[in-house]
Amino acid sequence: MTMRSVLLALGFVAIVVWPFLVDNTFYTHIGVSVWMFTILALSMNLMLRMGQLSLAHGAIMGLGAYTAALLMLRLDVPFLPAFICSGLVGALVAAITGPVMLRVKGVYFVLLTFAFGEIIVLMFIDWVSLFGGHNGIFGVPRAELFGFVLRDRSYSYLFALGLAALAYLILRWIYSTETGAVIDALHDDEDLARSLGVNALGYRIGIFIVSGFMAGIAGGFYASYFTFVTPESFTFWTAVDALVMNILGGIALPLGAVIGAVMLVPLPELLRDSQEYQILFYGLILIFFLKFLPDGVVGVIKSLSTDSSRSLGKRFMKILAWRQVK
Amino acid sequence: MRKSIQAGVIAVAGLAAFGSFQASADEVLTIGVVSALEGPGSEWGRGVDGGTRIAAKEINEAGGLTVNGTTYQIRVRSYDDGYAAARAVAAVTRLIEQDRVNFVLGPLGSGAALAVKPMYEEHGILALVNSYTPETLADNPQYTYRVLPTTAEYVGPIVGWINENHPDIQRVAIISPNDQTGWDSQKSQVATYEEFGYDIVGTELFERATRNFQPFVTRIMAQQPDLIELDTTPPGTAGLIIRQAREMGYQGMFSKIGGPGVPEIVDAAGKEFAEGTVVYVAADTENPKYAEMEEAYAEIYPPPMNAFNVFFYDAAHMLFEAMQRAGTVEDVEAVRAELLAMAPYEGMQGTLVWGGEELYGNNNQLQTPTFVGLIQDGKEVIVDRIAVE
Amino acid sequence: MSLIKLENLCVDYGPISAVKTLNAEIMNGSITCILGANGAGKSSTLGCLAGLVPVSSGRIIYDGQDVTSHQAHQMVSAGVTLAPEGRRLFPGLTVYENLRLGAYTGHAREGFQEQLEAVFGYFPRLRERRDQLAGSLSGGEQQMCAIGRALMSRPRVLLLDEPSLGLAPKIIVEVAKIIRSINKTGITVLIVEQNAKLALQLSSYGYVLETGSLALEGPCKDLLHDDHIRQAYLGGTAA
Amino acid sequence: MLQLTIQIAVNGLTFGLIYILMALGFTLIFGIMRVVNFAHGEFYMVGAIGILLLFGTLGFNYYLSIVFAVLCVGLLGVIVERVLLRGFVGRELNSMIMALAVAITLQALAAILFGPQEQSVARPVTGVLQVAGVFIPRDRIVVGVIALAVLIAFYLFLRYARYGLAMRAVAQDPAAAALQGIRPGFIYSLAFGVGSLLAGLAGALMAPVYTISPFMGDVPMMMAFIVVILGGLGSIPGAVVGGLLLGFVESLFSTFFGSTIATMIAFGMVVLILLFKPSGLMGRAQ
Repeated sequence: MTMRSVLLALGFVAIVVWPFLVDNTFYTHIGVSVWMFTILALSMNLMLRMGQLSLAHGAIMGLGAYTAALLMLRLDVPFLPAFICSGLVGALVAAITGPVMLRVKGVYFVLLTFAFGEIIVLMFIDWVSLFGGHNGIFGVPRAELFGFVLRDRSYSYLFALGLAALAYLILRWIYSTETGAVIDALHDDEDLARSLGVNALGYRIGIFIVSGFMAGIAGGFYASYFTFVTPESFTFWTAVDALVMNILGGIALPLGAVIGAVMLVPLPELLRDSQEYQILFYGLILIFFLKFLPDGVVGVIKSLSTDSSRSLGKRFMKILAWRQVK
Repeated sequence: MRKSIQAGVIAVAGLAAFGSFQASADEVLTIGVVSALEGPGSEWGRGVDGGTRIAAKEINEAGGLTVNGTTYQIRVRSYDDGYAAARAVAAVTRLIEQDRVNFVLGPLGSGAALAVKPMYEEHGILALVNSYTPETLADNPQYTYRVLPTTAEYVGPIVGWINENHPDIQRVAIISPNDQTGWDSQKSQVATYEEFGYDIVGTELFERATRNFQPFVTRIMAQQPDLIELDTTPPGTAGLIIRQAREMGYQGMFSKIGGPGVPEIVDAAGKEFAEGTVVYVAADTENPKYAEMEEAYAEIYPPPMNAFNVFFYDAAHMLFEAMQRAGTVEDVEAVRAELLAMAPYEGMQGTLVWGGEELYGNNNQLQTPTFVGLIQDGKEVIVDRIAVE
Repeated sequence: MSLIKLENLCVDYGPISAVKTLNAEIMNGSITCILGANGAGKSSTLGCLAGLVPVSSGRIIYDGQDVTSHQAHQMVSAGVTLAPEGRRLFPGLTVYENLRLGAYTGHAREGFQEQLEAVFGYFPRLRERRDQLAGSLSGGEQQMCAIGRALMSRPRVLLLDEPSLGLAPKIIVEVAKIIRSINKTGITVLIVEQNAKLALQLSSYGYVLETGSLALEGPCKDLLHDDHIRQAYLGGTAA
Repeated sequence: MLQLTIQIAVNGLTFGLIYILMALGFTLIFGIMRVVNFAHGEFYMVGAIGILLLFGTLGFNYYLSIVFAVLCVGLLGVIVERVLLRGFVGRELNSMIMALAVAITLQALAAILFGPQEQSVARPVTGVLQVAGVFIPRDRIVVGVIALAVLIAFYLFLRYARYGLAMRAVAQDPAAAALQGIRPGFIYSLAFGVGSLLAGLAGALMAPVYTISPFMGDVPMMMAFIVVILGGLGSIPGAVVGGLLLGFVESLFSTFFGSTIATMIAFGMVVLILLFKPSGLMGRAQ
């Protein structure tokens, strides 16, 4: 066992047990928010990895949240199926809109998803009988796993941590497969990827569906944890937050999304004492990071360890190798 | 060089994390404020904080709050909720868990109030909130009280005044912002105007960010109203609507029964156009106490002071007095009992009582005197004072 | 007398090196050509001279001065102008506007009208098409416009990247004739071509690049009769 | 009915001109730098605050205040471009977020310095022009005339001026532009400066017509966004066509159906355009 793996194991244990040692549910609440946003940030990482920034992810998370809330509250569906449905709705939206929207690229895709997301939020607001308007939906039941209600925040924390870890592992797995190599190639040079016979759109839709599922799950968690759902939590600013997490942490690795969430989510709490200056500080900190750490924290770590395994050439070789194996 | 800067940033961020959490000292009574202190909505949100802090400061400067022989310095912990529900939850969690407060003023905004109401009820936190939705007082809350009047409280007296003094008016159009506040308050407006026998010829909702009302006004004027009711439209925006309607040739009357802000209306509409508008007046600015408050406010936030400060100033004083009467700053039940028993209470501008039974099914609403105002020569003139029963 | 001297010029794109320790000299008032297959490093060399491609190591000496780190606008001001591969006209601007942009730098602006007449003299067709969008011109006309635009900067050195690419044989002859007459006015010409026969006939001295390295150099008369050149570049392709 | 139609058309034209001012700067910056300038609305706001300060508080002449405020906004734009955005040319994502960060910071700064509430300045021009039953407030006529004059000047600048030509060249092909001796860095600064100057002008013109607050830039920013997508990102004629189109659509639909429906229609048009002709009504396919 190396030093590194001992440290990693210790770090993991610390992350799991600290809410039970520190008797302050406020910290636990921040921890829950961190892992919830980690899921969204990871789902955004999938999109960014293939070079498609979606500003609709806040709205997709919202669809997940409203799905879980409505199923549990209006149809008395138990938590687990409702929770899974929130992910499925996210995936479904991606599956339906993906074939049309993913034909659009670059800035145009950003703007398209922006408009699409805003239309969904307008729908939450204006379809009052279903979505409850600006007030949203209150009194959503808490998560209940196999008869055990997660009333205590520490358990919600573990649940969120588990989901985030799962999402992280799924991303790691996807990136290590052929799909990962292909979406990297699509990002770098679509013409080349296509000339190798890659069905670009098919891969894009697939990734979008997975990403939509994860955003929906984040929403499902939101609904049961906060026990309410309001439209203002799911505007494009939520997608922007997820994006900023990725940029701060670094897009190159899924770990970047996690680091970004860990950095960004507690930031408003750290700045709370500065009262009316907190938004200003938030903006300045953002500018500072973008200016001096343009590749995020992961970029710094990478430049320190001088490991450039993701060089352009190597990735093309990787994809070529996959083709030949087939 | 670059790398050492980067390392430095991370270290500083880490230090900041530890520095900001501090324990409180002895003999200090901490109460919480959750409100919109920044961004849109903060012009009202700061009223919750300002009023509370002015009241606390007065007591502190007079030597502190003596409860059952112990003298406390009052410390107000104010957190911004950015007018958003999820952030209000974080702020209230912090007040309860971190600052261990038993009493909270705020939040502002319907979504935020509804989001934190279950937390107040569950943890037994006595909360004096600022929100327009009647849902706030639904389900008979035990710890949640509303300390400022909403449209539902004062629309009746003011429409009654219009009915008496402007008998020629028949057709009324009502304009409200398109959000929960606007929807809820428009409902009470419609009900009240109909009760007095008016024809409602149009009800309109607009997005809060709208500044261009020409198309909107064109449409309303096609209905030929005698009176345009501006409801809870923010005052500056209300002024814009008045001006744009007058410029498009509207000859009828305006009323704005909802929220304070005559100077902003006059600024945006222009003196001639604003003339004769009937307004709800939240605070009597002629009151000498009001000028004192404005001075105190200027030390906390840049002026102008919003009239909401007055309600939270009174509410905070009521709360502190209730603690003295109950002889405890810990026992929320005792303080709550005293708070309810205190009314009728002589507030800054008249008698305050608990009420609201017929609207909400409980008496968790603090009723305040209603002032009917008229804009004359660019100034607000109080033409009628209607005390609570 | 040499006007431009390349000393151990290297160009790298990340891990790939496009030009390896190239040494070359361009005589004042000459027409010099660089030959080579696709990807041999010809365009990168021209790009360096034009200040568009950063030099990884080595030096560029122009008129006795080190211009290795000069940027594109500085090279244009110094009198080195490139007519790039694929013309790179501004398709949404008119022919006149394209030519006007050619005379963007300080010294070229002063004699604008005079130079415009000179360009219209070389290419009468451009005068007819003066107010037409550059994107709507035929291939030959576009090439003329590109050369004309480069001339508008009143260069001492004209760099031409694949001027014959995609043109009909008849037009190629016409363009070649004009290049020669431009050279006669005292402008040094450096030409990069895949059409080796054309280049060798036009130039007095040639360099042959293969995968970034100098393979051969010499007077064009000699190169035309070199066996290797005949096989590799002139063999099947009779231009 | 005819009267109403004319009124709607006149309203549409007056909104359209302001939208065009906003959208032109936005599209210019995108066309040249490939930066989606999320801070564009904040430049509008700064222009309006300039009027609040110079004309409202200090009491300078209104037209002089416009000139001064607008030049300051242009300068601010140049500084923002030089210091914060220069490094991100070609990195669309990072530059977009940097622009967002600038927007957040400017908004917060304005709220701290001038308070979050809506404020008004006196109108330099008052009264209404009434022609055949159609009402046109005089201040809007002034706004319209100034906007139109600036648009024409801007057109002439782009069409005939040396730097205008250089801007168009950089937008079409930055590398080829560099080969003509154009310094792209200088053009970036110029484009960002001119773009923010136009936004600042829109803000300065609308300051006395509407109210002034730190958050006033959000809606015009959104409108610029919509206009630019309708017309085609980076397309100057597109900004003009898109601006007029949006002005008329908004005027028409909010007169008959209300502003929420008008907003939804605008977003709907954006989605349709992006799906079926992403290069916009006037844009070239890329």
